[in-house]
Amino acid sequence: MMDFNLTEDRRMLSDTLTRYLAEQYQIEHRNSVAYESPFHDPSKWTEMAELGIFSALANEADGGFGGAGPDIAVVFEALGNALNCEPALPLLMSSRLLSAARQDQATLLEGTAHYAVAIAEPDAPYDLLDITATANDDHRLSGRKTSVYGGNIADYFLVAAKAGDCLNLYQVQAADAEVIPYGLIDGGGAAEVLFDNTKAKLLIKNAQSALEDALDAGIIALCSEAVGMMDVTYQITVNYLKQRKQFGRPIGSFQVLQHRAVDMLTEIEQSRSITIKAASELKGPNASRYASMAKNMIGRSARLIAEEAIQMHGGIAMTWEYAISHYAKRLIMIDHQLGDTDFHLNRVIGMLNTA
Amino acid sequence: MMDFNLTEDRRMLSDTLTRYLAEQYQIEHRNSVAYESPFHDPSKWTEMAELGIFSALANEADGGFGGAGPDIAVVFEALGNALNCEPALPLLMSSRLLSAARQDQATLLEGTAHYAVAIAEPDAPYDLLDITATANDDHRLSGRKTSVYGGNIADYFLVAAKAGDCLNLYQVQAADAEVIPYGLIDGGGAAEVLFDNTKAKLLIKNAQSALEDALDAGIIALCSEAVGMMDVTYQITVNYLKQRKQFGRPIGSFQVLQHRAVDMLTEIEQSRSITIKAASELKGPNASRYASMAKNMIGRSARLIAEEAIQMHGGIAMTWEYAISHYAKRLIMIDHQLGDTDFHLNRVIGMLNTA
Amino acid sequence: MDLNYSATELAFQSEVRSFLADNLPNHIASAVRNGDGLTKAMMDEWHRVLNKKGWLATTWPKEFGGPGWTPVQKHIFEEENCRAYAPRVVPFGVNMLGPVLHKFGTKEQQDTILPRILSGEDWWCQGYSEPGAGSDLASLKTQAERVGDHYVINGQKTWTTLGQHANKIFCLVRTSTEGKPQQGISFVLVDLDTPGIEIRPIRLIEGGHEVNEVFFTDVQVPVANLVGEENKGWTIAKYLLSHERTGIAGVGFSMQTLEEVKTIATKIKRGTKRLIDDPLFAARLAEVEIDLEAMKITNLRMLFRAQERGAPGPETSILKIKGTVINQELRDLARRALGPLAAPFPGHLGEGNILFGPPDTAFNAARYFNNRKTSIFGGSNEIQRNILTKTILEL
Amino acid sequence: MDLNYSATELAFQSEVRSFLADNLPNHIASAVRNGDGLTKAMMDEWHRVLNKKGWLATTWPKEFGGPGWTPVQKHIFEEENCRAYAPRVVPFGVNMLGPVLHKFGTKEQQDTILPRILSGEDWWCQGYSEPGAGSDLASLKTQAERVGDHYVINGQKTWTTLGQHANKIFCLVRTSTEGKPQQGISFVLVDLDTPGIEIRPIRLIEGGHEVNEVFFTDVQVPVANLVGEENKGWTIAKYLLSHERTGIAGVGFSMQTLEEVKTIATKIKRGTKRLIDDPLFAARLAEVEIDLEAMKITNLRMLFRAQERGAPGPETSILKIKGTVINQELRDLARRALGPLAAPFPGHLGEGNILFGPPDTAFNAARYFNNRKTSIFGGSNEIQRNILTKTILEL
Repeated sequence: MMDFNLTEDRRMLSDTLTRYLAEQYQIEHRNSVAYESPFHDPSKWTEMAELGIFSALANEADGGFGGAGPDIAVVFEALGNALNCEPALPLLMSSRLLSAARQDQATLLEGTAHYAVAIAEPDAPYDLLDITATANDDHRLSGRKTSVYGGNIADYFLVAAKAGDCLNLYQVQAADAEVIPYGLIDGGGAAEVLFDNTKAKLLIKNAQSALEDALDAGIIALCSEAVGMMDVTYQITVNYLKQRKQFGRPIGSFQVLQHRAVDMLTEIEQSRSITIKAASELKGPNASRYASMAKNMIGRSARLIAEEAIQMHGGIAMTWEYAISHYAKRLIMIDHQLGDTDFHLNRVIGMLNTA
Repeated sequence: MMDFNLTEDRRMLSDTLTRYLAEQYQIEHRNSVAYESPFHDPSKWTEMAELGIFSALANEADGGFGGAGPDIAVVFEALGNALNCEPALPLLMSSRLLSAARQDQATLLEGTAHYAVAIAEPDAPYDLLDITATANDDHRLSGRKTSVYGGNIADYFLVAAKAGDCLNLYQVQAADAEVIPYGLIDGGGAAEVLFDNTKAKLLIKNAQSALEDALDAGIIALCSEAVGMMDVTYQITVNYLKQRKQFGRPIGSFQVLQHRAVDMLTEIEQSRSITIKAASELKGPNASRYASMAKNMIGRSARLIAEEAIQMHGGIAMTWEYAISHYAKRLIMIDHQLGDTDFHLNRVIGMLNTA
Repeated sequence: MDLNYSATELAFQSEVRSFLADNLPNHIASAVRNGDGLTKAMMDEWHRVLNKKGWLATTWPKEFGGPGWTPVQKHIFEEENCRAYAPRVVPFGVNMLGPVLHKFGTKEQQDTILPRILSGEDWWCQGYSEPGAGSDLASLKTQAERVGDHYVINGQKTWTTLGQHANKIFCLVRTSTEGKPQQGISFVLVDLDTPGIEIRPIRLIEGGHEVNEVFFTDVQVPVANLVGEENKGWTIAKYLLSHERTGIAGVGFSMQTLEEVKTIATKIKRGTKRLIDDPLFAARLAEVEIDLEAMKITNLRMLFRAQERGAPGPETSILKIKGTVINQELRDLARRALGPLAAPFPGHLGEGNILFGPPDTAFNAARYFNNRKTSIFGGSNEIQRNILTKTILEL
Repeated sequence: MDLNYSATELAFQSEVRSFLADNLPNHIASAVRNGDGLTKAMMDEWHRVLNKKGWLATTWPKEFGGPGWTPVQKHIFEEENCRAYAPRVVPFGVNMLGPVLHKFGTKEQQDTILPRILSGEDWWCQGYSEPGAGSDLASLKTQAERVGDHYVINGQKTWTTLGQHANKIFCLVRTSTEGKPQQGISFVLVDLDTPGIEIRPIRLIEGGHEVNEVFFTDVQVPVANLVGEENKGWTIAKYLLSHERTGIAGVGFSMQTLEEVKTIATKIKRGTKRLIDDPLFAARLAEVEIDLEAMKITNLRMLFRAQERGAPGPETSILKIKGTVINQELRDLARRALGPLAAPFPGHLGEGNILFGPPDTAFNAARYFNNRKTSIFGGSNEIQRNILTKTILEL
């Protein structure tokens, strides 16, 4: 039966995480860790693992208690609300890949081992088909992976590379690769990872569909995070409209800003809808199509929300001190992760008549 | 020296035509002829020819006294202001083609013979390269031409058709072709023209560049017409905003409508600019590039102006009785003539790096 | 969270689907599909078919003869109707006056009027808007002066949809000029045969006739035709506006239009290439398709919320705004896909008996123009934004 | 109608072009190109080069040492500067205070202050905005109380661009609270070394430092530092706003950005395909390029009109609105073209000495964020629309 309410379990999960972040990980703390190495807070990471947040991202067979689309959505929406910069996305995607590889992931979900997923390359930013990193017959890897999120603190890399025509998944110990860590303009850390005849372990032969599942799940996470961020950005903006006075009246009394705020609300509702849809389709035959739809729409709406929030605030939102500037950066830069607006529009076009 | 004023000659031409249309061809008269066969007013057509309006579209060598881009712009902007439905576009394009073919065009400019240009086909609506109408060795034509503007009253058709790989221009007597006349949703007349081994006269062998010039000139005419229509549409809308009251105040006092009116004004100014540019480049090496830029922008702005004018008026602009509805129809349907927004955007993309 | 229909709902969906397959006449579905406008005869015919099945008055409570459906059932019914290209039921009697009489009518009004709505004996139309009172309905001026046991009505109504087919009209009229403008308005029922009424057609932008002006000159209406209390008509008007808003997103219509655009773009060629393979056209289409996919869920979420709360909230204005934008964008694509083939005036077609575009597309440009009304009528999108500003943003 | 430069103008263009080729230092042009921000030393250096040539104070009348250029010459000069990636002259002394002193300053103020602006001895900054007075400048609260032959200033200014490099500030202060808010404002010159002034940096969204807060606590300023009449500062503020608006469309900057996007999109690959060959990206780029081509002409038309009338009209607000939209759109394309390569925080780059994207692109995301200011500062685009509403639409 059609039901848009969260299940009791998920509501509790959401409440737990939201409460934890509100008490322990407010925006000031976030900003104090997000832009300096290691670009997150290791002790809070451990606490979040202990709360079971990460276990909610994996299914029971793999030691978790969730792992379905709506579980992912609930966790990442709460993280987005708080603009959290912990590397939960690489954890989620690693979990999906380790599940597919039937590897134990206890240390991952406990938060004691960091995994990062190395797919993108400078000339293959979004499309698996463009990957050129290679593995030889001895499973030694060569190539460069770019923007490996969480790569700055990873113990292991899960690497997509080609052995002949076959796209496989390998595991590499971080110590064996050349890792160039850096911080991101929207907070959090990443790395360039270079392989030069680097030894690796083959995890999955012909990993195309496992990688697609990890990407679909990652996209749902990003879209949910964006919805969480858009909600907060919108609320702060509307509150500002009520309080800020110009020309002797609250700027929220200007009809132009009112209607633009309504348009923000509309796009947020639409973004929430398509994300719900994509989450419900994860693992199904149309998972990638709906994931692409969601990521395309988020690309458009996140930009609208970020730019309008700044414009309607005026100068104050251009400052580092004001939370909106950080939400806006993350909302914009999410388009650079796991495929941008146009990439996903092209994917939807490719699937235009197949659905 | 940079100068955006009209020359004295062109100002007089513009004044003459504007005055004539204001006195002799007001919107009520236009609407009474535009939607019933022959979809224009033959006696006014003759008067306009006598005023020398059409001679301004040809150069001196061909019996006119104009024919440059800005001449075309001046005439069609005035026609657009008045939403005139006389077949001046086919006349202009025919004149360009007859000039290229070194044919006498006295009867054309005098308004005594009607020519129509038959280029588009059902599967080749915009691109010369797609044309499939054929001519055999005896210059007999076969094929179907669609949306031949002014074709309903034409004495002659100037037809683009292929002889082998070569795109030629032919002249056909209307009586020799099958002509299916009809009126257009935005007023004025056209025809489907069918050729079946129809006898024709070869005017230009390898007519690609002559056809491109005729199309470029036609595009400048359409863009100028659109600018003229947008000006009037905008003025009527702003006046309505001042007069119409809702909730006890003029609707023009609502900031949302004010800002949207400003955006209309901005796009009209931009459209005027790109049309001036295209007109000044006609016959030059970049003529087609700037014509395409202008037609693309007009496609976007004309839709914005038409839709916003209707929306800001409300129901009244949805009625046949109110002039805006007719301006809006023509503004929208101009996108269906000589290449639409996307067609011309694609052409600009094709020339992206060549300019 | 579960986006799927229950087994019962799925069974209902099948039932509706086979009913439509068996009972929707082809000539009617085809008129809906090609946009050529339905005749009065077709509308009457479909009205009778639905009434016979008991599925005409889907918004009516069971005690008045409604089927007693849940909001989800109503949604499924609408969805299936759109899928089958069934006509929309003419709403003025069944979906507007009906619910008003249920709530505000006297027993006698209910007993005499409701059956005639169901049977189709009466065709009602709506007299709300006036030339000077569109979005600002409360400023209406049509006057009803009480003289004995009659009101004498003078004034003018406009935008009266399908009034040319109607024999009855319900009107908002001014019975008092005291207090706020909203306070002196009454809701009365008028027989269109009453002397002093003149109906004049309004020709619309695309040339069609679907709305009218209605002029009242000393029209005598029995006081018994008042619905609810005198001077309390505004309450009824507001009730009607908020009462029945499922379907306001027009998701079904947009799905029809999306299919239409895909069909056209597959058939129309630019040279040897199908239009749908043009990257720019495909991108525009895919973007609206994504918006529509989202709107399906937004629509269901609002429906679900309405079901939980028992009434739709002001968020339904979002459905109106975005729903019309999506449909208008699709209508734009349908028109532009046809290129020059969209140019003929439909009234002039057929003269040479030649097919101008793919089948069922002759009215595409006309439909684009006609469809601009959807963001104006029923509370313009600007009014909807004002409503959201007050109710949700609280600005 | 003639869109071409005259022979004289073309000769001038060549002169400017070769001057720039010979005198613009590479390290400065390259800092402009890659968006890494100019150092104070670079700005000073370029200031001196221009002043030596007599081309620093292009907006000044000849009698004050300006070159006496026509509007078209000024336009050509700006165009060529952009083409060569010359820095924009820091405007506060040369292009803002200078013209104010020409019109409102005493002979003594002109004689002492103007030469020090040209020489670069004084670096002026602007004290207009306050935390509570942004777009609504007239509501400013910083107070200047007259005590003997001094004003005592208390209050706070904000958004003071490059104030960290300045030794002087011109301020709008409140000298009276009577009458309309505009009436009690005065324009005063303040030495930043005066006791009681504190400058604090504001860190911007992308991490950079270009604006400041300036706090005034019992700051004593000689009455001789008043420009114009007391309580008539609003006239000066308005004069400044309307005085010099060529270049407001930012056409030159947008042309730089367009070239940048084309370069990136040619170098960046998606698989084996260049990004510029992706139809959707190319379409977005072409659309902005068309808008920019139109803006070039719109800009010239307004310039021509200003030249004919002797002053720019309110239509220049169109240049501000559309000019910033175009440039922001191009900055968006530059950023998104880089894909994941745009993600690093520029401050963290170079740690591993690896090139992240094509040359000169490291700051692309930062520039996109920083550039959002252009539609806010200098009269937000909303304020510009309000101005056009009043002046052109007369609504």
